[in-house]
Amino acid sequence: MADSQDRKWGMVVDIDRCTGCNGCVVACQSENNIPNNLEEHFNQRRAIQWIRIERYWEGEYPNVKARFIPVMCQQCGNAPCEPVCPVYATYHNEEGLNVQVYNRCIGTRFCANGCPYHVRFFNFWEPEWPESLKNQLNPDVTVRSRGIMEKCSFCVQRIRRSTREGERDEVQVEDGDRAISPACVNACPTTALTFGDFNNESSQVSMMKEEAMANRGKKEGRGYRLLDNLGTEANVIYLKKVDNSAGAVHGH
Amino acid sequence: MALNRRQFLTLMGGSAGAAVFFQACGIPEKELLIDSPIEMPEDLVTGIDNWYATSCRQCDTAEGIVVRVMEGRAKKIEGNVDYPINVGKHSPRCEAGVQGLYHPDRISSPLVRTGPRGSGEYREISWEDAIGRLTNELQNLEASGDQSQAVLVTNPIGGHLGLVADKFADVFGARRFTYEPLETSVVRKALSDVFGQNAMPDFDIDNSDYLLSFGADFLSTWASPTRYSRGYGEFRQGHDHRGKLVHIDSRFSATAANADEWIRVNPGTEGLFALAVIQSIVSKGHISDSVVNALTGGDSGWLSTYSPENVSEEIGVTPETILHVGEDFSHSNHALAIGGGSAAAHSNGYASVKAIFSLNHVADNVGKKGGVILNPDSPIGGLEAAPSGNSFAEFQRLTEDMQSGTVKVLMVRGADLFYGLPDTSGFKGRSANVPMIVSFGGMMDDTTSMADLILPEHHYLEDWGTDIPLAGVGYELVGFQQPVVRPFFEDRGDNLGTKGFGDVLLAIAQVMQMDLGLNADTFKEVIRESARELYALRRGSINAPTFEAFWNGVLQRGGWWDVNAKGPSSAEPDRLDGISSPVITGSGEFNLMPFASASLLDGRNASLPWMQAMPDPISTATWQTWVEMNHKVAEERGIKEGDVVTVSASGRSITALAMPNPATPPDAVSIPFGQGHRDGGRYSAGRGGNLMAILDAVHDETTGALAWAANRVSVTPTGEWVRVPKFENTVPDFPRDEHNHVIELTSEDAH
Amino acid sequence: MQEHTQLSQKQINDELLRDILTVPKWWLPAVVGLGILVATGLGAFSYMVYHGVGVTGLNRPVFWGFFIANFVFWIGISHAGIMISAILRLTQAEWRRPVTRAAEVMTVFSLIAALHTPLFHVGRPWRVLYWIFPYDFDRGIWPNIRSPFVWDPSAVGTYLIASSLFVFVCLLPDIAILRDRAKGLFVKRIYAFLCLGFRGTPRQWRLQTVAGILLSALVLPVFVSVHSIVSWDFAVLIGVEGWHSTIFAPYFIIGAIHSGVSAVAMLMALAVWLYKLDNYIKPDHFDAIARLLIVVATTWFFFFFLEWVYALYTLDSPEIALRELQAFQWPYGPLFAIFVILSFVIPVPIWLFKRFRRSAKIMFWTTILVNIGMWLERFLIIIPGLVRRTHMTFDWGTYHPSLVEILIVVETFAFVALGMLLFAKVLPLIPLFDVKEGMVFRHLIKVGRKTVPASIREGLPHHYYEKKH
Amino acid sequence: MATNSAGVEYEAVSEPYVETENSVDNRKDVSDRLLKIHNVTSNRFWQFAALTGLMFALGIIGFILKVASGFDDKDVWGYYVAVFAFLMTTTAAAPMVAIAPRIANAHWRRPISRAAELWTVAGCLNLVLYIPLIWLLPSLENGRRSLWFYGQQASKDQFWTGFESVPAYSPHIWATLAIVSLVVLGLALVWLSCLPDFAVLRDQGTGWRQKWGRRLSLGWIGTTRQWNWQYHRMGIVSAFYFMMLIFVHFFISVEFLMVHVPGWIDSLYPITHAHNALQAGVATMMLTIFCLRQFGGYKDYIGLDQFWGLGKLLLALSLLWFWFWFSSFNLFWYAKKPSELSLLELLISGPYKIMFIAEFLLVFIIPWFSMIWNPVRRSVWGPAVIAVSVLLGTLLDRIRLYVASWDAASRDFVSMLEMEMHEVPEKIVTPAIADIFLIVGFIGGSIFIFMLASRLIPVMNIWEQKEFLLYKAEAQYHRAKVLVLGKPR
Repeated sequence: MADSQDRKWGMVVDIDRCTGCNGCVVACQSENNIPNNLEEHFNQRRAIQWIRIERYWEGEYPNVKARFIPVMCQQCGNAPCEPVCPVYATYHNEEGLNVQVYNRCIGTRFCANGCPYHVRFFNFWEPEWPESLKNQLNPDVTVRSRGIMEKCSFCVQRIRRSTREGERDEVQVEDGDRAISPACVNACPTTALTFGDFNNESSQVSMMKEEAMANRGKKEGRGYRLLDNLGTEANVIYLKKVDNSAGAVHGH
Repeated sequence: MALNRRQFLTLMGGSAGAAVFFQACGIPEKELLIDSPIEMPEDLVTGIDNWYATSCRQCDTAEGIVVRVMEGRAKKIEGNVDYPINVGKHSPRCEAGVQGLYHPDRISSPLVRTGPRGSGEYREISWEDAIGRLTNELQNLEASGDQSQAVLVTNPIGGHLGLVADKFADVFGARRFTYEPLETSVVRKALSDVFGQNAMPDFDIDNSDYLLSFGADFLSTWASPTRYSRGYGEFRQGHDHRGKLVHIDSRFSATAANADEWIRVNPGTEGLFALAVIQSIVSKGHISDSVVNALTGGDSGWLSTYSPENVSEEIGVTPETILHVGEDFSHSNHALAIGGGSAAAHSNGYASVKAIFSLNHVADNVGKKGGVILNPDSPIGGLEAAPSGNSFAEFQRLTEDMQSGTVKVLMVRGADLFYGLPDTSGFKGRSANVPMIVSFGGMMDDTTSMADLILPEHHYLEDWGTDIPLAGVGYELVGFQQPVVRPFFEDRGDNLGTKGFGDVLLAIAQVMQMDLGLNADTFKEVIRESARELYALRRGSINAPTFEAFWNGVLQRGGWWDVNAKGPSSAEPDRLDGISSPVITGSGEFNLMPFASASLLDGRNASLPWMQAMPDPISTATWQTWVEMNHKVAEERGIKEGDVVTVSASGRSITALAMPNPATPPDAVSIPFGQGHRDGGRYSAGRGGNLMAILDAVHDETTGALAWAANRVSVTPTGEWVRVPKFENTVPDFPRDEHNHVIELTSEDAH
Repeated sequence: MQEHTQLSQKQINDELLRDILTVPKWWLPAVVGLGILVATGLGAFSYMVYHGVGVTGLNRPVFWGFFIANFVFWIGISHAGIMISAILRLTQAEWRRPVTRAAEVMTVFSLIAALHTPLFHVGRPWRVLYWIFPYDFDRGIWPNIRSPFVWDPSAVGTYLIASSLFVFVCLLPDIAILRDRAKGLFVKRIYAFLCLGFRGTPRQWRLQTVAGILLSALVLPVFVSVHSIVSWDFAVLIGVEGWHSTIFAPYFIIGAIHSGVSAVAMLMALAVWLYKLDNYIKPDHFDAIARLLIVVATTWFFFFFLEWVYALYTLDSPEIALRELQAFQWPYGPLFAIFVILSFVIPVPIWLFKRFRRSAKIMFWTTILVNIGMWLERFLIIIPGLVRRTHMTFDWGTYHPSLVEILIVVETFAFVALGMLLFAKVLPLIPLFDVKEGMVFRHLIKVGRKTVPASIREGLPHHYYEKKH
Repeated sequence: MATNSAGVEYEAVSEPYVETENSVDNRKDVSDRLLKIHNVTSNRFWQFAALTGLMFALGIIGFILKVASGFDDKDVWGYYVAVFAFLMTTTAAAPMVAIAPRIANAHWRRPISRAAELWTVAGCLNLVLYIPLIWLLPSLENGRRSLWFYGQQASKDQFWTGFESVPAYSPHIWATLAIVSLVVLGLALVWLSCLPDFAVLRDQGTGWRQKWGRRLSLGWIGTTRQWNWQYHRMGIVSAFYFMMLIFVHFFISVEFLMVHVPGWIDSLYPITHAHNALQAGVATMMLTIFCLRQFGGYKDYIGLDQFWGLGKLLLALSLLWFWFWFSSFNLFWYAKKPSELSLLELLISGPYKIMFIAEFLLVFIIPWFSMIWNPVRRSVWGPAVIAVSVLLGTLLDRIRLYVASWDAASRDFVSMLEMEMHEVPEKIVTPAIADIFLIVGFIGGSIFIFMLASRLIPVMNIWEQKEFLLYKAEAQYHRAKVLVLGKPR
C-alpha cells in the first residue's frame, strides 16, 4: 500500500438524518459474516451487532421523543482497548484503524472492558450457519471462531480490496467511492453516515468535520465526539440532532 | 508433527485437565495452529467479484439492487446507484434477499401431498408430472365448461409477470385475485380520485419544507420507504433550511419518533384532522376560490361543520393544535401532505385519505417542486404497475364460493391466504371444500403447506422479471430483473429443482394449447420482446446502436427510464365529502394499533434470520410478537416488560410479550404484524402470534377493504414471564439521556 | 507470662511429627471429599473449554465475573505468607515463629489457585502459551508489554517461585529431622533427597539463615508489585466507571493483607483444633495476630473510605450511579452491606477485647467472616463497575453467575484446602527448628514484682564489639 | 563464638548496652547525669537561638506583608500555603517518631521520644499561620468540588443530595477544628510525657526550673496508680494525635490542593500527603538527634542505634514514596484522560519540571540508594545528610504542588465547576521577597520555639531512660554474654 501511510479513515454521523431504520445493522451483518443472532443470543445479551442503533427516550407521553444514535467502533486515535491487549490482537494500523487480529486473540476480554463505547463483541459460542446459508459468507472476511473478540473494522476488507485493485488498474480510489465505503455507509437510506479520509483535506468527511468542529458549542457547529472527555480521540464525528419541536426542553 | 504440536500446545496451554478431553473430542487442528498475524485475513486475495444489477422483491417497491457474486454465489446486496427509485440506497429488507436465496428450507423440487392436508407429508415428483397434474385438473374444468371454478391468487404483481398471470387467467377464464394482507386499495382509490392517477404519485419530500404525514409510517414500511427516507435525509440537512415534519397518528411509529412534532389523534380521526385543517385554511382564505369550489363542490358551507372547534373533541386534540398546523401548512413554501397506513385502515378510510391528499391541492403543490409529482403512463402498452389487492370483502365472497363448492382449483402464488386472512373470513375451514390447492411457493408457508401440489418457483435472484414501480419517480421507468446466479437447485437436474412462475404458466399454456398472445415460449423471451418495444422508442437512459447492446445496457443498469417523459403537471381537485366517525369493534379497554413490522412487514420476511434479528426501531425487540403499551398503564395493571399477556379481540386472542414504553398512548396497545406462522421454515414456524387472525371484519365503507386498525382489545397477563429478545440491554428504567451526553441536541426555532 | 512452657526438643519433634508419621482418622475422608470437589471443578472447566465461555453467565458488557473476582481474592490470600514470615521476620516479632510455615505454604497453594481462573476464563485456553511466555512462535511479534495482563503473569510467576523457594529453604532442617525419624527405607530416601544433605553444621545453619533473610527481603518488592499490578488490571481502564482510581494499588494490597492475615489466623485455629498444637500456638499468638489485624483492618477501612469519598467527590453522574448501584440497589446493595459488616463492623470491635483475641474459637469465626467479606469486596469492585451505569444507558447490563462458574470457584477453595492437607501429611506445618530457636531465645526478666517475657536480641550493631577509646 | 542448641551462632556482647563513658546501671545516676546536661546552656546555643530568632522576625515581617497584600488573588498566597503545609509535614509529624515505636515497644526510641514530642510546641506556629487561610479557603457556594458534597451541580436524583444541607463554610469550620485540636493534642502529649520529668525537676532542679517543675508536675509522686494512668493517658493521647494528624493531612490535601485544580481526582493523594509528612518527620528527627548528639551533649545517650532505627524507617518510607507516586502517576499517564494529562503537565512535566526532578532525587533516589547500605544507616553523618536532602525535597514538593495549584486556581480559564483544565500555566510563579521571608522565617521560627522550649523541658526523656534499665539484662549463653530485652505486654 504505497499511499496508505498518509490515510486516516474516519466517519461522520449525522444524527439529524438518522431515522433508526437499522439498515446499517443488517448491511453490516451481511458484509462481515456476523453469525445469525438467534433469539437465545439476544436473551443471553450476547447478540453481536458491530454497528447498533441506540434508542433513547425523552419525556413522557404525549410530549415524548425517541432519539436514535448509530454506534460503531469509534476507531479511537488513542484507543483504550489497544494497550491492554496482552497478545497484540488489537493494534493500531497505519491507516488509523483499530484492527483486531482474530488469530492472535485468546479472549481475555480486557479490551472489551476498556472500551467505553461497548462496541467490542465476544464470540461466546462457536458461530453456526446452516450448510446452505454458508454460500452467502463473504470470502473477504474471516469467520471468527468462538472465544475471540470482534468489532467493527470500517470494512477494512473493502479498503484493502479497492486499494489493491486501484493499484492493479493504476487508478486512485477517490473519495466517497462505494467500493471503499463500509457496508453501513452504502446502505444508509438517509445518508446519515459518511466515510472518508480525514488526512485528505478535500475529502467530504474532512470538510464536514472542518465545518462541524470549527465552531463547536455554537448552534451552527453541530459536531461532537462521543464521550469526548475520555480523550479517546475518536475518528467518528457525530453531528448533533436538531430539535425544533415546539417547546423543546432539551438542548444546550 | 501436527499431532505433536497439538499435544504440545494443549498440554502447555495451562489446561492439562482439559488436554485429555481435547484428544477425545477433537478440537479442530486449525484451532491449535497459531497463524501469522502479519498476513491479516483482509490482505488475502480471494478472487474476483462481479456486481449484477437486478430488482429486489422483498417488499412491494421493487428497489434497484446490485448483487455481489463470487464464484457463482450471491454474497451481498446493495442499492443500484443508477436506479431512480432508490439511487444507491436500499432498505434493510433488501439485504436479506441472499438469505432467501440460500435459505436451508427452500423447496428443491415439485411436491405432491401424500398425507392429509397440513400434515406436511409430501413426495417429490418431476416437473412434467407436476405440470401434468395441474393441467389435468384445468382440462377437466375446461371440459365441463366451468373454467371460472379455477382461481388464481397472487400477490400484487406488475410488469411482465403480472401481464402473463393476467393473460393466463383470462385466456383460460379463471378467476384472478390479487391478495395483499395490508391493503393499499383504499389509498390507491383515493389517490386516483384526488390526482386522477391509478399509480401512486411521487412525493418530493426532498424539496419540501413542511411535511404533514397522517398515519403513514413512510420512513419505515409505507409504500416506498427507501425513496422517502432518502428524501427525508435531504429534507433534514440537505438544504440550508431544515424542513419540519409533523406526524399525525394514533400510534408512536418510527416516523412519529423522527417527527419534530407527533400529534396523537384518536384512531380513525386522521381524516377529520385533515378536513379540519382544510376548513381552517379555507376559513382564513389562504387559498384560491377555484380550489375551494372544486373541493367543496360549490358551497363551502358544509365544511364549517368540520371546523377545528367542532371536531377537536372527537379527534382528541385542542383546536389550537389544528389551527397552528393549518397556519404552518398554509404559510410554508413547499408544504406536502401524505397519509395512509392506519389512517386508511378504518371504516372511514377512503374519505380520510381523500381529505388528507386533498391538502396538497390546498397547498397547490401538485406537479411542483417539493410537492406531489404525478407519474406518466407506462411506456409499454399493457404493462402496468402492480394493481392494488382485491378488497377483503371480495375475498369473503370467494370464501363463500369455496363453501358452496364452486372453487375447484385454487392456484396461489406469493399470497399467504391461510396466514393473512382473518379467521372471521372462515377461509381456513372452507378451504376444505376446495378439491385442489396448488401453490407456487418456493418455501413452505402457511398456504403452501396446505397445498396438494407444490410447484416451487425460483427465488427472485434466480429469475427474470420487470417492474413498473408502484410509487413511480415522476417519469417513465421500467425496472429489469435478471437472474444474478444460476438456480441454486439446478444440480437436481431439469426435472427437479425450481422454475420461474412465469415459465410455469407459459408451459401450462403450451400444454393446453392456450395462446396468451405473447409470441414467446419462455418468460425471458416475453421480456426481451417488450424490451424491443422500448428499444424502438429510441430515447431514455440507454441509447444503443443495436438491440443486443440496448438489452445489455438495460440489464447492466437494472432498468430503463426517460427523465424527460414526465407525468401530467397538474390535477383537478376532487370533491370532498364529510367524514363519518370510525366504526370501532370489540369490547376491550385498549384500541388495537397494529403496525407492519419494520423487518417482517406483513409477515413475508419472517423466514429470514436477519429480518427476525433486526431490532424494531422503537422497541428494539426481535424474534417475537410484542405488545407496546404505556408504561404507566402497565404499572397500574402490574404488567412489566416480558410478561406474557393474552390479547383478545371479540373472542379470538393471541399471546404476546408486554413491552411497556413511555410513548404508547394510555388508551392503546400496538402490536406488530408478521409473526405467528404455522409453517415457514425453521426461523419463523410457530414463533409469536399472528395478529391478522384475530382481527374483526370491519370494512372500509367505500372499497370494502379490511379496516385492520378498527379493533378494541383487552390485555390480560397470563402470569408467565420471558425475557424479551432485544438488543437494548437490561435497564431498570427506559434508556434515557437526560443530560444529552450521548446524543447532543441543539435547540433551534422552527422557522 | 503464664503460657511460657519450655519444651524439650524431643517433645517438639514427637508432637510436631506425630501426624506425619501416623494417619489421623479424619484425614482420609477429608482428602476424598475435597478431591471430589476439585475433580468436579476440573470437570466443569473441561465442559467450559469444550462448549465455550458461553456456559458462563458472562455477557456484554459484563465480560469479567466470578473468575476474575476469585483470582483477585486468591492473590490477596497469597499475601499472607510474606506478610507474616518476611515482614515479621525482618521486624523480629517473636510470635511469628510457629505460624510462618503454614502461612508460606498457604501462599504457594493460593497462588496456584489464583492462576487457575485467569487461564480458565480466557476464550481460547489452548492458546495462552504465547500470552504467558515472552516467546514468539515465529510470528515476529512479542507479547504486548504495555498490557497489565503481561505484567501479571511475570509478577505472579516470580512471586510463586520466590515463595516456593522460601518454603523450601525453611523446610530443610525439618526434612532432615524427618529423614532421621522416618521409618521405611523408601520414605527415608525421599526425605534424604529432599533435605539436600542437611546435617546441621554451623555453616549449613548460617547459609540457611542468611538465605531465609535474603529471600524475605528480596521478596518484599515482588509482594508489593504483584497486587499493585493486579489492581492495575482494573485501574488502568477508563472504560469502566469506578475502576480508574489511583488508590487501587495500596487499597488492594492492604485489603490483601487483611484477608491474608485473617486466613492465617484461621489456619492457626484449625491447626490447634485438628493437630492439637496447643503447646505451640498459644493464646498469645492469637492475641498478637489479632492486634496486627486490628491495625490492618482499620487502615484498609480508611482506604476503602477514601475510595468512596473520591468517587463521590467527582460528582460525576455515572460515578454516582455506580455507587448507588453498589450500595443501595438489588442485588449489590445487600451484598455490600454484608461485605462491610463481615469484613469490618463485626470483627474489629470483637478483636478489641483481649478476652476474645485470645480465644482460638472466636478468632476462627471472625476471620472466616472477614474472608467472606473480602471475597464479596472483590466481587463488588468488579461487577457493579462492569454493568456500566454510564451515560450510554442503552447498554446497562446485568450478570448472574452460572453453575459452571460457581463450581470452578468452589474448586479453587477445595484445591487449597486439599493442598494444605496433603502438605501437612508429608511435611510439618509448624517449623520445628524455628520453634526450637524461639525456645532458646526466650527469656524472662523480673521487673519489680512481675515477670516480663524477654528475648535475646539478634544482630546487634557491630560497633558494640569495638573497643572504645 | 557460641552456638545454641538449635545451631544458631551467636556473637557475645562484650559491653553493656547503653554506651556511656563509665557504664552505670544505677537509675539515680541516669537522672543526675541527664539533669546536669539539661541545666547547662552553652553560648553556642544562645548564638544559634539568636540567629533563629532573627529569622523568625523576618518571618513575622513576611507574614504582615502577606496579610497586607489582601486575600483576593490566590497565586500570591501559593508560597504562604506551601510554608504552612511544610511545617505541617515536619514539626507536626515529628512526634509520630515517638508515638509509633512506643506502640511497637521498640526500645531504641527511648532517648529520642521526648525530642520528637517537643516539636509539637512549634505547632503553635502552624495555628498562627493557618488563621489567614480561613479567608482564603473558597466557600462551597461557588459550587466547587469538596469533601463536604455541597453539590449544587450534582443532579437531583442522587442518593446523597441530603448532603446539600451542609453549610457553605463547612470546610472552614472543619479545618479550624482539626488544626486547633491537633495543636492542643500535641501540647497535651508533650506535657503528659513530661509529668515524671517535671517531678524530677521539682525534686532535683534549681531556680526557675524547679518552680515550673512544681507547677507543671501536677503533684506527681510516682505511685503505681499514677504510673498506670500515665501509660493509659499517653496511649490514648498518642492514638488521637495520630488519627488527627492523618485527618489533617487528608483535609489539607483536599481543601488546600485538589479543590483548586479542576480534574484533580486522586484518591491516593491524602495518603501520599500524610506519608510525605511521616517521611519528613523522620528526617526532622534525624536532624534533631544529630544536633543533640553533636552539639547538645547527649553523645552518650543518642547512640547509633537510634540513627539505625530511623534509617531503616526512612529507607522503607522512601521506597513507599516512590510506590505511592508511581501508583497515581502510572494511572494518569496510562489512561491519557485529557483532564489527567493536563494535571500531569501542571504538576510534573510542565513549568515545575525542574522542581519535580530535584524533589525526585532528594526524596527518593538519594535516601533510597544510600540508606540501602547498612554502613550509612549505622553512621551518624549519613542519616543527617540524607535528612537534609529529604527535608529539602519535601520543601520543594510543597512549593511545587501548592504554588502550582494556587496559581492554576487564580487563572480565569479555570472554573471551580469544570472537570478539566483546558490550559496550563506556562511559567513558574517566582517568590516575592515576602515569600522568602516567610519560608526562612517560619522554619527558623519553629526551631527557635523548639530551642526555647528545650530549656524548660528536658529533651531527653528521663523516665523512659530509667524504665529501660529495668527491661534489659545480660544473660550468659553458653560461653557468651548476650543482651536480653524485655517486651512488656
